[in-house]
Amino acid sequence: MNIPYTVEVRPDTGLANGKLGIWLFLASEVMLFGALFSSYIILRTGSIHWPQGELNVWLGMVNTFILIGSSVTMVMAWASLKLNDWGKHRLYLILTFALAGIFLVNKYIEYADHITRGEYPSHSTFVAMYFTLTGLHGLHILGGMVVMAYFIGPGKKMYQTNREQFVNRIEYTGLYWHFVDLVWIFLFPVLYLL
Amino acid sequence: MHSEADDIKKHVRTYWMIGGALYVFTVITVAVNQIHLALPFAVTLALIVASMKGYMVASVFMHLNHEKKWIYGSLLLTVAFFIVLMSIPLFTVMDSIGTDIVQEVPAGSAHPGAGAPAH
Amino acid sequence: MDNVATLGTAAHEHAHDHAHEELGFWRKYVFSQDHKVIGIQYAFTSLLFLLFGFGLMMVMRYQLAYPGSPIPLIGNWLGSANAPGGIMLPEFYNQLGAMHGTIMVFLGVVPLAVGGFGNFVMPLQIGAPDMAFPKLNMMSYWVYFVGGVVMLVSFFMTGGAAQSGWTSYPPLAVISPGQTMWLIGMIFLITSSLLGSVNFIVTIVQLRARGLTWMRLPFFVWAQFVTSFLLLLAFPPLEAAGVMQLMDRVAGTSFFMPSGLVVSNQVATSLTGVATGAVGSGGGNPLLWQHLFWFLAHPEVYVLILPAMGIVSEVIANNTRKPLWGYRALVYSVGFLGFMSFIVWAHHMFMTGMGTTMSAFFQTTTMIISIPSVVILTALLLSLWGASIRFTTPMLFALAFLPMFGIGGLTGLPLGLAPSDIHLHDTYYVIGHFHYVVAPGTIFALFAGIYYWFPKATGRQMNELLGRIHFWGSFVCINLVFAPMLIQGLGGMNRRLYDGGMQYALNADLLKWNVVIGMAAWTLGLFQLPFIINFIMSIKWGKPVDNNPWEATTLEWSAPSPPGHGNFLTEPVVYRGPYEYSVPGAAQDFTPQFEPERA
Amino acid sequence: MLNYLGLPIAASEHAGEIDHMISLVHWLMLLMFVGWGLFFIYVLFRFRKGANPRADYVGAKGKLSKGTEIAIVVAEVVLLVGYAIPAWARRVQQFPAESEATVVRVIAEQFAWNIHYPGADGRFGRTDINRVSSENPIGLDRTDPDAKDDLTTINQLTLPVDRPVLVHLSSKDVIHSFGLFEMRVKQDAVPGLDMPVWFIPNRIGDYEIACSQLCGLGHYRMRGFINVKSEADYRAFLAEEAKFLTQ
Ligand code: HEA
Ligand code: HEA
Ligand code: CUA
Ligand SMILES: [Cu+2]
Repeated sequence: MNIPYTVEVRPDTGLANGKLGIWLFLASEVMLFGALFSSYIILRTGSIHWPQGELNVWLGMVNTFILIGSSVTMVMAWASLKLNDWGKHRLYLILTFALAGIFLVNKYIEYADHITRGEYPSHSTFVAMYFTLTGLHGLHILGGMVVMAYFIGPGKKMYQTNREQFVNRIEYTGLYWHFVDLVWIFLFPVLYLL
Repeated sequence: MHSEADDIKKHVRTYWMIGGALYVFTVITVAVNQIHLALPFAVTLALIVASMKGYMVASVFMHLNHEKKWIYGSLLLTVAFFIVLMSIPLFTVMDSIGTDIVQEVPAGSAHPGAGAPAH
Repeated sequence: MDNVATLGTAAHEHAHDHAHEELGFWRKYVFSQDHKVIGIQYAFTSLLFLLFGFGLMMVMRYQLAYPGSPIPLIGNWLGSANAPGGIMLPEFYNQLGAMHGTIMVFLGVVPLAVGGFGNFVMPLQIGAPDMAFPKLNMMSYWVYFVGGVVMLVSFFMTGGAAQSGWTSYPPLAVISPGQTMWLIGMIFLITSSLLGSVNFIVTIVQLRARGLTWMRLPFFVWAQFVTSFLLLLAFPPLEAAGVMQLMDRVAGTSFFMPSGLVVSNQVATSLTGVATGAVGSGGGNPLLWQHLFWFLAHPEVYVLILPAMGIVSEVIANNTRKPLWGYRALVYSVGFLGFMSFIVWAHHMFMTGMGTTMSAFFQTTTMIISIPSVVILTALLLSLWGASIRFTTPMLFALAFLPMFGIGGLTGLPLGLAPSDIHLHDTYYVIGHFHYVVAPGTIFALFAGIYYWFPKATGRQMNELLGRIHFWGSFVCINLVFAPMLIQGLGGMNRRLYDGGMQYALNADLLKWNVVIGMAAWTLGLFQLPFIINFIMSIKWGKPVDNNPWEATTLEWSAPSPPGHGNFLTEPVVYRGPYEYSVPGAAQDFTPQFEPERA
Repeated sequence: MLNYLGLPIAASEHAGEIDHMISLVHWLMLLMFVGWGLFFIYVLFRFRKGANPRADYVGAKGKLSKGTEIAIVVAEVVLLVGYAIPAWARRVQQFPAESEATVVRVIAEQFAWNIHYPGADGRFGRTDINRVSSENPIGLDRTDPDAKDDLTTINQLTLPVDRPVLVHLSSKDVIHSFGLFEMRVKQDAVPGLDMPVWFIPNRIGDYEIACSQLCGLGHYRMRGFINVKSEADYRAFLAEEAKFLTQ
């Protein structure tokens, strides 16, 4: 059976199902990270001493560059599809995937550094917040990578069978990916700089 | 259809430019951070810059500058409740009749608030 | 009117050209993607959980009625860690309490009202072939299932299930056994609800049939729509809080643990991370949890009631044989109710040390939110005026809902005013208040829904006589359970007391009610037997019915009973509002939404 | 007019106003319930199928519902502005001066109420969590000069009648709630915070402290006692307790 409006848009809303779905999902994500930011504020203002400059700003900055870069490649992966350039699309999508991987490697180096210094989450509320926020964000990166891996690998067949839906799916992946980037844009100053 | 391809081509240029702008803004925040400003000022500045970056990502990469009304509607609702959510810290501490008890520091830890070493 | 012509070009490929794609047993009944099967899966699972949660409560009520005496029948099975010699320990009582609350709310009522009824009825009512994302729908069910299993398994872990109340306030929750499983289970349940709510909203916005404009939506769909937004936006903060409490427990952080705690005369740099031996830093804020918890849990209580109101409206319209009074007012009221429910949460926290400004704010919003409820109830009552009321079993339950919700809602008012809440907070008055809304309120509405839509799901009708016995027995007993609680609360009896308040001289005169409540609760249990028998027997032996046994007007009744894969035989088109009963000049006393306009 | 609700006796000065409010709200509730209820029963009877075989498409007319809804709004506003908000403000803003009040600290723990009196000098001695032990549950530092004359009791809060009481409430471990039903007082004891609570007991007698927040397996038995005594008896009590100190 076919569900209407999976590919084409519904005339009165101007939307395909997936588009609205992904945005609603992102709305709930806003509230998820919002609650953590809110907790961050309250714990920080309530603390007697809040460490500053504990984290490696340069590593954080490099990771910011990487994520922003991956956002650009992601949107290009979609735009290339729109321009019917399959080769470029593959290139950009794989690039995005690779950048995400590098981000996680960096994150791993950072984590390992903290652990060897004995800075477990129990070390201080700041470190706890750091691990929780970046950990949750990292999981989102990982989730995004799984989805991209799918579209690089087994999912790519759909381009032949149902081109439009494939393009839509890449667009939704992109929306998710930009959101993950957007979260990092706030995490970076909040954790590394302030 | 032809116009869509043209549109996209135009957009592609914007995407690269926005990417560049995001890099520049990142460098600016980090640079500003190196000259240690007073905390309230630094926070304001960092949040303003981050919001601008966020705005660029959302409006251009996520196409929020031209979306359908259902998506705007949902996001508007989210923003409203997000604001409520962000006011929780205010609600928790601003109007409490309780006062913090500053505890004697237990042996072996530096600050009760944060930064106590593990052992 | 508006878009009848322009819409739905794609809704063309419908139903029955798929009869040949036969699915195997597993794909058809277990890992099904059909919203009807998923809805029934949800309904069965949640009914079992409801029964289980009620079972826990019947055991608890025995302990409260006869503190310290061995529990009959099952006492010896509970294990010596819980009930040595069949006599319940306080730890176990607290486990039962916390799990009763959790199971009833998160595993019973919400999955039944939203997962069950929402899934089964809503797509049919809007004329959709299925939910917008069938795979996601299947996933929500299975994630819910896993969450439920985690909760159940927690009873068998060392230390038992969670025992800090369904509210799980830290520091207690962080240092008590059982909580880790609770948190993991909750994360599953929340995830399931989030997936479900995305699906619901998209389905309602996108898959409405041709001609089904917003103001022609059955009220039930509106209720589900608002409910989904509540779930979507209120649950994530609790998920975040759950993750943080989990961190406090397993990674030794101190998000909710203040500095300088002393437990059993042991200074604790950290009480957390007992499992890992990690040491926390202190500096956390226990009230932060309460804010995040109630930020969800207040909207959650409207998640419990709105679908119930939706069901009641459908049943009332059908059995009064006339349109609902003030349909628009109803719609605006649920919308407003949903919106306001995000800004009243701290009325659960008046006693946590709130100043004037904040308490004034939350008292005011709480009073404001009571108004749309009054409007809804009034509209439903006025719908009865001029009716031709058929007292069918679903109608009996729906009618009983009105005064029962009335008592529950009205007792919310003294709780919402902070000074009177000083006396009533955390007493049985609160227990009485919310049970009146959720038990004879929501549960009755759910019963109404089961009797009402059973023919659609099975093609057979439930037995009326057994239904009536079930109704009258339940109605009398449930009032005998909850009305005394209001008396106990006013008299000053606290909730969550293992011995039912025996310690306190103040409660001496109130203890007799514990016995009354106990008796009533077990009798209430007995009166569920006719229902269970009726339910199971009718699946096979109920009276067979056709598409529209209730002579109803909404779209689900145009589909076969039970509807096949893809739901409708022909593309449903809607020509009018949802409750066109007794239209002057019409031949019958109902004019369905799907009946074409006569030229 | 109050007794119909079965409230416990009122033993503090502000109890009357709280009871008055509870009573008012319940009258409003009763009125609404009876009003709607009568209408409900009447309608069920009059419009049953047997009596009215054909329903009326239009149904109820008239503005009565709007009128009642407005009346309810007005009643709620009156309750809110006239009673609830000011009454709450008196509870949490107008604390008595420490000099005029009986000041005590109440420190909750699983599952007992520790009471700490400042003694004759009116000053609380220093406490230190590292000193906490079963003999010294609040960790009082007796070497502190202020602590010399401090009195501590467990589960026994003795107070003079007709004088404001100011309680500094705190908790050692988890959240408890300091519930004095006869005083119409309830306040959560949150670890890490010092919560001020005040009331004026105006009735000599023995009452109970009920822990009103789930605090663990012993929550149900976390009961304390308040003994409200005449001024003279209160002094005698203090003197009696002080004797134990010198021993
Ligand atoms: C479905 C669930 C549900 C619903 C709908 C409500 C509705 C309301 N609740 Fe309730 N509440 C709970 C579930 C619910 N509540 C739960 C679970 C708790 C306790 C949690 C815990 O601590 O464990 C709680 C606790 C609770 C508290 C905290 C008490 C305390 O801990 O001290 C407060 C305080 O303001 C409150 C207020 C209200 C108010 C003002 C409404 C209003 O929305 C009610 C408005 C309705 C009306 C005013 C009725 C109008 C009807 C009529 C007039 C018709 C009469 C009809 C006939 C006679 C036919 N509730
Ligand atoms: C939706 C929520 C819900 C529901 C429906 C109920 C239903 C009931 N509750 Fe519960 N309760 C809570 C939510 C709920 N409760 C919560 C949140 C708490 C607070 C916990 C805490 O302190 O942390 C609580 C606490 C609570 C207490 C206080 C315990 C204490 O403070 O120590 C009591 C005391 O009597 C109680 C009793 C009952 C009773 C007798 C019912 C009865 O009404 C039950 C009636 C049930 C049925 C009628 C179900 C019948 C189902 C079937 C018959 C299924 C049939 C199955 C098939 C056909 C397959 N509940
Ligand atoms: Cu202390 Cu309950
Ligand atoms: Cu509430």
